[in-house]
Amino acid sequence: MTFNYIKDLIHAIRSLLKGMKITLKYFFSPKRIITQQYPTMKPVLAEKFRGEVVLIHDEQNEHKCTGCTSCEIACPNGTIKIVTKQEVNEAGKKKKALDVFVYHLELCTMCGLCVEACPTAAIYMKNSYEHSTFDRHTLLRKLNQEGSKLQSGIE
Amino acid sequence: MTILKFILIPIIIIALFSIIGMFLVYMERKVCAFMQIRIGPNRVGKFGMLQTVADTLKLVLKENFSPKYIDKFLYNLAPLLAIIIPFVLTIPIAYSKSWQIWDINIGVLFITAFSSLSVISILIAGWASNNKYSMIGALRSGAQIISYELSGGLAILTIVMFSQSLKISEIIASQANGWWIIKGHIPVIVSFCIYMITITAECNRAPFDLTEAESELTAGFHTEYSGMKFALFFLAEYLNIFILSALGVILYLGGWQPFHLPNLLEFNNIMDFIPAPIWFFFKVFLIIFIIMWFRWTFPRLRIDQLLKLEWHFLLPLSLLNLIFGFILIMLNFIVK
Amino acid sequence: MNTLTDFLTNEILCEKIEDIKGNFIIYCSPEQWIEMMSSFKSNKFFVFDYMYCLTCVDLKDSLEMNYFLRATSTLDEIQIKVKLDKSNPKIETASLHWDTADILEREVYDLFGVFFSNHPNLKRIILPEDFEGFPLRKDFVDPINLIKL
Amino acid sequence: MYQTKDILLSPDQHQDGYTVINIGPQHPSTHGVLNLVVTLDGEIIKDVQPNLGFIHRSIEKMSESLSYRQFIYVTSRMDYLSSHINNHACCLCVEQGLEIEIPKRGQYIRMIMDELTRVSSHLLWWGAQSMDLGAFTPYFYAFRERDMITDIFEKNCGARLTMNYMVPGGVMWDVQSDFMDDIKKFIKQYQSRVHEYHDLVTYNFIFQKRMQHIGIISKEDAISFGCSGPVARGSNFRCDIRKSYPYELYSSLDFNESLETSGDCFSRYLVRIKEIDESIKIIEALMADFPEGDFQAKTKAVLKLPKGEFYQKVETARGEFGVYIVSDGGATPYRIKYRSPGLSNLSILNKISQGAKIGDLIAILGTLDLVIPDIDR
Amino acid sequence: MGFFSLFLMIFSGLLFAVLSILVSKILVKNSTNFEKALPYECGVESLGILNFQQKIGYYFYALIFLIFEVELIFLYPWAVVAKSLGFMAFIEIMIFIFILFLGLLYAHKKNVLTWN
Repeated sequence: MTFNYIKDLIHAIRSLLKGMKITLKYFFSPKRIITQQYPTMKPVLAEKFRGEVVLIHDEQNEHKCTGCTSCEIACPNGTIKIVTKQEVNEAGKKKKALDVFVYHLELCTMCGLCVEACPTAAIYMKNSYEHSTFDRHTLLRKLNQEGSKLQSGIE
Repeated sequence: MTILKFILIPIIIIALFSIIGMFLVYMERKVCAFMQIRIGPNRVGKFGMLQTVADTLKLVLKENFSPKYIDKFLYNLAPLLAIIIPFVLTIPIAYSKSWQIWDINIGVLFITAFSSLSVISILIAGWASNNKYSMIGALRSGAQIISYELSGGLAILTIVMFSQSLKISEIIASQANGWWIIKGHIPVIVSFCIYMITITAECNRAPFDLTEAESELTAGFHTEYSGMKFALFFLAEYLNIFILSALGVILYLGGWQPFHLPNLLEFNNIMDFIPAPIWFFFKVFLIIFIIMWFRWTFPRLRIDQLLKLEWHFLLPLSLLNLIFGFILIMLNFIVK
Repeated sequence: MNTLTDFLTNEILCEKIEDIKGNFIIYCSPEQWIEMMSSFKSNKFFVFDYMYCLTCVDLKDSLEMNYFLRATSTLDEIQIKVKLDKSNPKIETASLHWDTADILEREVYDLFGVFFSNHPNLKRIILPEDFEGFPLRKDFVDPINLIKL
Repeated sequence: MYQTKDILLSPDQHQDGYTVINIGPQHPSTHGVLNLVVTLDGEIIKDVQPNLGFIHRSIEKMSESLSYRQFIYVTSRMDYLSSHINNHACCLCVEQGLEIEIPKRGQYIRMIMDELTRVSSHLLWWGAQSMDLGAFTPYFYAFRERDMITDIFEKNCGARLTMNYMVPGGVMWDVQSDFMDDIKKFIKQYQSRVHEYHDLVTYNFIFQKRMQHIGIISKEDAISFGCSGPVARGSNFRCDIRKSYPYELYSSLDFNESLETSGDCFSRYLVRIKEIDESIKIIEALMADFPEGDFQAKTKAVLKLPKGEFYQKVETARGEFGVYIVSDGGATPYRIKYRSPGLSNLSILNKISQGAKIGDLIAILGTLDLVIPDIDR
Repeated sequence: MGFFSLFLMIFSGLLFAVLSILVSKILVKNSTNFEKALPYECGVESLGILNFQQKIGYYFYALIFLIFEVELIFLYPWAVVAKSLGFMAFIEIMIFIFILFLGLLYAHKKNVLTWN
């Protein structure tokens, strides 16, 4: 019994000292510090990171959205609302076209299903992350830029 | 002259304690940060030095709130009691040869006696808060602190026996030819280990922080305290650590005396060049570092394990240690 | 008594047994379910001692309790369906045979309003005490949190 | 003095000397908004009654109004620490109804992601468990390693926690080119540091004393209470779905089911530690013959399951997760039931914590590894 | 300094505490409501009585502590003069410690020292 008592004691002290060795090792090696100084050192997020939905515009201010509303249907929580208008093209034919691409960032859960559903790859999810604001109404966005047009050749 | 003294000493002590309290909080945060591979406070001031000042300001500016269903008198009394104790305990501490308020002839006994009062403030706080977590925390601390008092007292007794005095100045003087810990007597080393464990428990520090036990009782006995009253508890905890570590330095590490090696006159002269208070504070913070090191390494003990450690291990061990030390004295092994 | 099929057809008193790709679905009435429970636990070869799922389905005209049982020794699985009257859904508790049914039945009681007789602790578990209605039933309409998309 | 309401108290709780105390919902060690009504005799626990529903979002009802593609994303929000595996179960269930063959590469990616999720979940648990017991430092060490996995997820799946990477038919997109290197880097780093973890926590005397002989679950209880995952495997109950009902390619893989016999908190701890090693073994085996080819099978734009019932179970980090879909042939499921491991594991808490102390309750609660959204759903 | 320092320190401690509380009282406005004034119990209303009775276990520890603390106080004067008193005093103090040690053993046998 006495033997076990002492054996236990020695084992206990050894195990505790081992743990103390590790914390001391980290205490004296500041190189291992992993803290990222967030506001001063902004992290670079991965390309694929889903931050917000963005409608791609090229240099001629043209986008690829035909207003087919498949992203609106694919969205689980009504984040996207597409308003269409009737447009007359050069041939004189009437055609449905995008008027306003409404995007509720405050409802978005970043699931990426809209991007999957888009047949023309008009939208993608940007890797931005600083979305917090004091007023939730600023999160309601219109994604198509002023005066933007549909790229030619996209049906 | 004496009147000036009576005005100066409180001011000096209040200033010293405020600075020590703030520095200890800063030190704790930095120590734990480095052990946890973090940086710790680094925004306010250079290396975050002013972080604790900012925190104190925040605590002062916090609402002085007290809940409704409390015992008003006791609730307000507890933090006052908690903060008075370290102030009283500082009386016999010798920061340097002459920097001592009162070299009372029972200095060590004085500290052990008054430090045990801290449990009363915790019990009052826990009872007056009218909160279950506080109550459980307070009762735990009651069992814990009084238990660890015993082995702490016995550990101190070993040194008292060796230096044959209770007077702080004489205990320090007995170490003029070498600190007790360096003289290498086995009873002293054992009693130093017991003393380290005991002050960790007496100050309610992890792994013995059952009174607070964040993951069990949310905040333990000070659950219902906020603002400045909480700050007083917080400060008192750190000041208690400081005082008890200072006592440890006085007992085992030669107080304010510089580090000397025998037969190395050159080295000893260089050591003497460093002022005594710096030596004292350096040693105190070394001990405090060890206590912090405990906290950020070990998990918390359970209440029964805590009491078992005291009553089944530390108390018999310290009693035996005392007897062993006395036998050594009797056989004249101790070089006086 | 060698195969599960034999066991089920001979020992178990029920309305219908379906075999869909090795998954046995047993249809029975609430009365038969009481007898069935003890025979699942007490027989020698197929001890269905592990209830891995318990749920209810609202079939518009009736409620259907679904018990998913597994025999941990042979890894056989069966599913038992018990039809309940929607106006007064009441069934014998399974918590005396499978302890896990205790908490699962409380959930069903809370969300479907099925009453489990002889349940040791049939109290609400998820919804507040004063909540009215049974949210997982098909005819439930929540006037407060209704979001129309 | 203030007297509180006596609602919810049974007569025996009023007995002299008994204290009724709420642990949770605003408590550091319930890991979420779980409320436990604990009856105490001094420090000894007499009774624990869980009180759920603080974050009940009725995901089952929500899923009924979502299409078969959409409802998968909701499941990442249930057990958010094994969101990949939850998504996987839903995808498998839908695929079972549609009878789609998934390309090899898709299956491999799915399984690697599953195992990475398991490792990351167990690492987080390891840190949180030490924190519950009062040691704060291991938490940060665990997060350092876990962050490498979440970085892999972020790079390849587009999110760090709620992935929604798996879709019916495979995965959403292909993995990045440095996928393999990242995982190899993680495994190398983890294996070089794991001995520190053991020195700091596993072999620590105080830690062992806090965990051993506490909250003992017998094998019979584990079966009867429907426990699964590491909680049940700590009691020597073979319940690994990957072994007993293999899905995907688990039947062709060589790995051990980690088992412990004593059934106390420490054995549950050891099971999880072993499981990390097993998962790494699986990942290494999968990476050795990672196939080229398609990552997603062709599916229709609108998925419609045939009329009938489908049940699919997988092994998450917490235990057996099941999806039960009742389909009426429409575009949305008629009824969905999620069998969450947490609810069954929670139900045993009252039984095993009786007679323990408050500190033990925290340790037991920790080793049950509850994720509250998974219980409430 | 003498005993006066004791009162001086008590006074300065009080001064420090009262001053800091006063400053915060002056600077900060108080507000309260019913919910805020309730005792904290993890965010839900507390159940049952609050100033409950506690176990006798704590009381036992206090009793044993008292005995040993008295012993400790007796040991202090002995320890100071231990060397000069010599061997006889040591024997006497040994008997003293031994009797108390028996008390500890008795308490241990009675399972007072194990928490249950």
